[in-house]
Amino acid sequence: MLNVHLPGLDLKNPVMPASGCFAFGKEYGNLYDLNVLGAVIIKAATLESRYGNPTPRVAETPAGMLNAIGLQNPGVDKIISQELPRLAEYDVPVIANIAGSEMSDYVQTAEKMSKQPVVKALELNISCPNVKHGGITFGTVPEIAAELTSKVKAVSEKPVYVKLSPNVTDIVAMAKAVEAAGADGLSMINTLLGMRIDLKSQKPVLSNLTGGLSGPAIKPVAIRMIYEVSQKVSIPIIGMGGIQNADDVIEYFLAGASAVAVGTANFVDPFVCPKIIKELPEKLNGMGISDINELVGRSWKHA
Amino acid sequence: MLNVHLPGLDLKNPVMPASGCFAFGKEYGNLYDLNVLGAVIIKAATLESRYGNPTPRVAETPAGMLNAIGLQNPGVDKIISQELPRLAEYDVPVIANIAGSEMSDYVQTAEKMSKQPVVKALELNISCPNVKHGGITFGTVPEIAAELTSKVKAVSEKPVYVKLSPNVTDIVAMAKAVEAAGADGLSMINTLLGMRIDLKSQKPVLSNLTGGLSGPAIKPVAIRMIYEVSQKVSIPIIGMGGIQNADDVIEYFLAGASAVAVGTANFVDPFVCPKIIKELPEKLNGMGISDINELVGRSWKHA
Amino acid sequence: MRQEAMRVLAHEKIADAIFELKLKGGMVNEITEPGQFVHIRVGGGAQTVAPLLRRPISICSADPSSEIMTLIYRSGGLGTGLLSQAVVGEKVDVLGPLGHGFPIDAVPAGGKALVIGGGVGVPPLYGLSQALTAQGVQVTHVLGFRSAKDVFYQDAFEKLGRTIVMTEDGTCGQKGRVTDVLNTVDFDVAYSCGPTPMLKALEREITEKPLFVSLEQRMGCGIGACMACVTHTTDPGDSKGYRRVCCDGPVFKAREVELC
Amino acid sequence: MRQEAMRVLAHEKIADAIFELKLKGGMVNEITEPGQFVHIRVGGGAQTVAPLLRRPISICSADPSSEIMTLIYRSGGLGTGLLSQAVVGEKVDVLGPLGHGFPIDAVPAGGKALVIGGGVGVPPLYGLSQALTAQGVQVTHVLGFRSAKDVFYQDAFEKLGRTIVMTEDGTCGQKGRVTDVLNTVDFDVAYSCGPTPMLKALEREITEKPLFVSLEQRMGCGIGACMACVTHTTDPGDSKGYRRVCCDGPVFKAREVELC
Ligand SMILES: Cc1cc2nc3c(=O)[nH]c(=O)nc-3n(C[C@H](O)[C@H](O)[C@H](O)COP(=O)(O)OP(=O)(O)OC[C@H]3O[C@@H](n4cnc5c(N)ncnc54)[C@H](O)[C@@H]3O)c2cc1C
Ligand SMILES: Cc1cc2nc3c(=O)[nH]c(=O)nc-3n(C[C@H](O)[C@H](O)[C@H](O)COP(=O)(O)OP(=O)(O)OC[C@H]3O[C@@H](n4cnc5c(N)ncnc54)[C@H](O)[C@@H]3O)c2cc1C
Ligand SMILES: Cc1cc2nc3c(=O)[nH]c(=O)nc-3n(C[C@H](O)[C@H](O)[C@H](O)COP(=O)(O)O)c2cc1C
Ligand SMILES: Cc1cc2nc3c(=O)[nH]c(=O)nc-3n(C[C@H](O)[C@H](O)[C@H](O)COP(=O)(O)O)c2cc1C
Ligand code: FES
Ligand code: FES
Repeated sequence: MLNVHLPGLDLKNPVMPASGCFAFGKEYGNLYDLNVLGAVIIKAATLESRYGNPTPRVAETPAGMLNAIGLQNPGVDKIISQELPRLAEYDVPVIANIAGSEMSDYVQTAEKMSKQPVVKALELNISCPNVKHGGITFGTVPEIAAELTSKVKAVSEKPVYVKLSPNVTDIVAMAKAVEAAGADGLSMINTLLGMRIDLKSQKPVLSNLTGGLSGPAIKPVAIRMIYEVSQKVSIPIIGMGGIQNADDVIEYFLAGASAVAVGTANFVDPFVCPKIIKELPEKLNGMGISDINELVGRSWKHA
Repeated sequence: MLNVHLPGLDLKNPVMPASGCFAFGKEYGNLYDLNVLGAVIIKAATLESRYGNPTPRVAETPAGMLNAIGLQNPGVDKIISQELPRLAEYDVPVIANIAGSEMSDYVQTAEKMSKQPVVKALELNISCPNVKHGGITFGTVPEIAAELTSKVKAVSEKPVYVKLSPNVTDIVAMAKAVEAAGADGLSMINTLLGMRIDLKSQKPVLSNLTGGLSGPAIKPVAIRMIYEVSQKVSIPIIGMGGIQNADDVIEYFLAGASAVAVGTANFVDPFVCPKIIKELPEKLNGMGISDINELVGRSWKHA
Repeated sequence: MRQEAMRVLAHEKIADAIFELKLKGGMVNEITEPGQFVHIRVGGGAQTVAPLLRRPISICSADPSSEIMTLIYRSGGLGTGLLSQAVVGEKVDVLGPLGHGFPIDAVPAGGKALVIGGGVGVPPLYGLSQALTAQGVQVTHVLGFRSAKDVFYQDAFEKLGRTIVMTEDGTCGQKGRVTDVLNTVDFDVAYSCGPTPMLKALEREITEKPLFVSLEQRMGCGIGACMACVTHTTDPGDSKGYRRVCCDGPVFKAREVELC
Repeated sequence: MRQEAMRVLAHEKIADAIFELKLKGGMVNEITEPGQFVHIRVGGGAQTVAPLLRRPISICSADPSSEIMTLIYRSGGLGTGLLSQAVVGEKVDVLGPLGHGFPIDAVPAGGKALVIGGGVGVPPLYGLSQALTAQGVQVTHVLGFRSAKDVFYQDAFEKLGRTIVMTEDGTCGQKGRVTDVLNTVDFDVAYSCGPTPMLKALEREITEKPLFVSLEQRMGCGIGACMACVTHTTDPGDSKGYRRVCCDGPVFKAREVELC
């Protein structure tokens, strides 16, 4: 009922933690058995280790949060040697999120990651708003996103999902550009660029000034973009943005997503992923649905 | 302490209801004396009367709402003959929001409106996401926005504020384009494009499918854009998006706004505008501020 | 119209997911017609952002002498779910009374009224029937529900006049729909509130005598300013071409506006 | 570590905007060290979206036999403001115990500890002092507050050992800062929790003897996964170069990490 098949990914269910909100699974793995998850999307890997931005790195907003972690990670080699072996003990596909400042960073990181047996797909993060060079520009210019996609595709042994930024005028153009360049799937959406100013200090709360807005606040934007893009591309979409419960998952499927990722909600409720996975069959039964794949794009297919 | 002077606008305080959330002031005028307001931004006027979109036209979202009213209005002539005389009885400047499908609609509507003595400024709505032709495209292509701005400027007897859409990759480019074309000020932001899908009908809740997201959810996006734009233009900004209380107003000023508009919050609390205006002096005193204009852009001026 | 922090005097579940809420406050003195509604902010507090919008709920009945009004609502979504947790003594943020209700003087002196309700459309009809009977009008009620577990206020309506309860599954009263029994009732004026398909059927069936219908529509402001709640007039010559459910309605003459 | 709906046993205002909250639940049995903290979801309910994030609050003291823990917090912003409205009997969504606390065995047998707190940094020091005195350690407390109205738990600390209260305006205890009296106290190990400037001053002053400091940092997950709460290590040769306040801390050896 919950099985989903996407390029490179045979998922027992379509629910996975979103990149950056689950590190490399160790902490949540102490709380519950990760085998219940459809997949795990690990924190962005860069070629070299990164400390990220100075703190404060997070701020709360109405129904959302801002983050400017800045892609802190130990670098691709350490992730491969220190983090992946632990994940390999689970029967859960790993999706490796890849980031960089230069095209060559992305390409080298992708090449290394894609060789790891536990890594079943790459998620190309062309949309992180919190790195100063590269990053965001890759995600806002269709031609550059396409070029990066084809370069990564050329070296990757695994399917490549491109994670789109919502901070663009025309999300469909971005999606079509990376599809044409060979992307096997899309992840939508990364965070919206936002800011909060502290009234006492009279300065932005985040030391990075701006941050990425996530959480329930952005769900309507994500749903709209997935609705638009899913009608114009033929590759599957992993949907994300503000998912908190099984109803939200169903809304994403109706919009056109074929799987979902849960980010911020893990911080609110560390058991949210297993809870959603448990709730889903009951919800689907209530709707008279025997296979969740039937829901994909229903909001426009029967329009 | 609260007086603010902007092109065409001598405001006793910087708080005004946002366009489309206050109609032409009649309903709220039954609840309180509109003379307490800094100004009134009236509902979008188009050349001809418009019924707008089919219902449902609104949907609730986490910390926000979607609307797809579709610029319902009786047309500029009727607004002038039936609505403005009532507003002229107040000692409150009126800002007339102007929309259209073609450039010529905008120009003719703007010309008529700008001749009305009670209208002290125009707000050019190049950003309404709910009209099928025109509207949104004007607001996403800098060259078109600039062309429209200069055409309207050429006929307008009053200062022209251009209301920007947040649904763009580069808000600074939009702002600079309309500034160069002669805009006297900016209004930021209009709504983010969003969607909500109803789980029962499995269709978008709004009959127009997508709608404009407003309310507290979008405040971080608005603050970020005003922070960015205010550093790059020398015309004033009327800030809006999710303002609910005096603290929010101060946050907008710190970001770079010189006045603010309150939209959705009027529906939540019909007395919100007078409440904010009453709260502001106390808040400013608490901050040791004797003139609210001192706060404009402080978050980046002293960075 | 005012915004008031009204006190919860009583709050009780009276049917499956149906709650009866009694609120006390000066606003009750401003109610002029049965069928008006209030707009409730759930969760309260200046910081509430979810649910953000107010919820429209009809006034079921009101007693100015004690300043108490009764609301009956179905708890389903986010707002009504939270509202159902309000405890006695708590304050609820209410905007009202709003809109135009049922014209009770449409019935000739000594005349007969037919009151037709469906589901959570039933509540405002109780206050209507109270007002009609107080004027000496003889009222017959036809109330439709899905099933026995959904039925409420049957006794209360019976005290006011003949009351025919219909359920879709026949578990209470007669099996069938409200429209099935209309021809058994003699009346001068009909009033109705309930789901749109029911109102549509009534507009088709009751064409010889006056019929008033109360509409539901998604609302923003609730006071006429946002244009969220409009519906087309049926008369193409109408100067405005539309009505706002919140302030021109929610009660309209049958066939005056398109049922939404 | 577990997530538990803990019951409010008592909730009291004990100083200006300062609340003492007693919670009951099995989680209390998992607390291993004074100085650990819990992460509280305010407002509760699956639908809560504001405040969205949990709030970290130190465990002030805990009694496994009765399964009761005490928290003391300042009500200021959205989350703590709502929390302050929780009534006895209500359930609160708590994640914990989290992090590493103060190492009480750092004090030699029969030794002397100096415990230095500032403002809402004081609460975890109470549980610390209880644990130290239970081991036979002689504890001196130096507690700094802004003004008399902000002082809490003075009597409770006095029962455990010598207690010097400092206020900035001199309205209670001595006028001045905690650092003003450090040289009057004899100790083997110092422990501290309070505002960053205070901790920085202590790290400058207490260099000869062991000092442990508890840090505050804005948090996302509270369990080590989101990297919101990191701070640099001072040792440039450290293999990671950073520590997470939520799980590597919040208590660190003085000068091990940069104070944020
Ligand atoms: C004039 C009027 C009178 C009403 N009187 C009653 C009554 O007496 N008793 C009763 O049980 N219900 C009544 N309703 C319907 C009631 O307003 C909705 O059931 C309620 O708003 C749903 O809110 P929720 O929090 O449960 O749902 P949610 O799903 O959380 O609501 C989301 C949004 O949709 C709106 N919405 C959802 N359903 C409806 C609806 N049917 N009509 C209008 N808006 C809706 C909500 O107001 C909210 O803005 C009335 C509606 C109107 C317009
Ligand atoms: C390990 C640890 C232990 C703490 N123990 C206590 C305690 O025992 N008693 C007490 O009164 N306070 C304690 N604090 C501080 C407490 O977490 C904040 O005062 C609280 O989160 C503020 O929430 P709010 O809803 O009042 O403010 P809001 O302004 O609504 O908070 C907005 C966001 O900023 C965060 N935030 C604001 N101030 C702080 C802060 N000082 N530290 C961390 N995050 C902050 C909030 O958690 C929230 O995510 C502790 C903090 C940490 C990190
Ligand atoms: C703290 C935090 C860190 C994140 N780090 C990454 C990252 O490393 N790579 C990435 O592609 N997305 C990252 N994201 C974005 C999320 O994966 C996700 O796209 C976004 O938060 C929207 O989902 P949500 O609303 O469920 O959180 C991060 C988000 C948060 C909140
Ligand atoms: C119901 C509704 C109708 C609106 N109509 C208009 C309009 O006619 N013209 C316009 O420029 N903006 C319109 N807006 C946008 C608001 O003026 C404002 O820019 C936006 O809602 C953000 O502010 P808020 O979050 O305070 O509502 C409308 C918004 C809403 C919610
Ligand atoms: S709800 Fe706003 S006009 Fe009716
Ligand atoms: S709060 Fe998430 S790592 Fe510390």
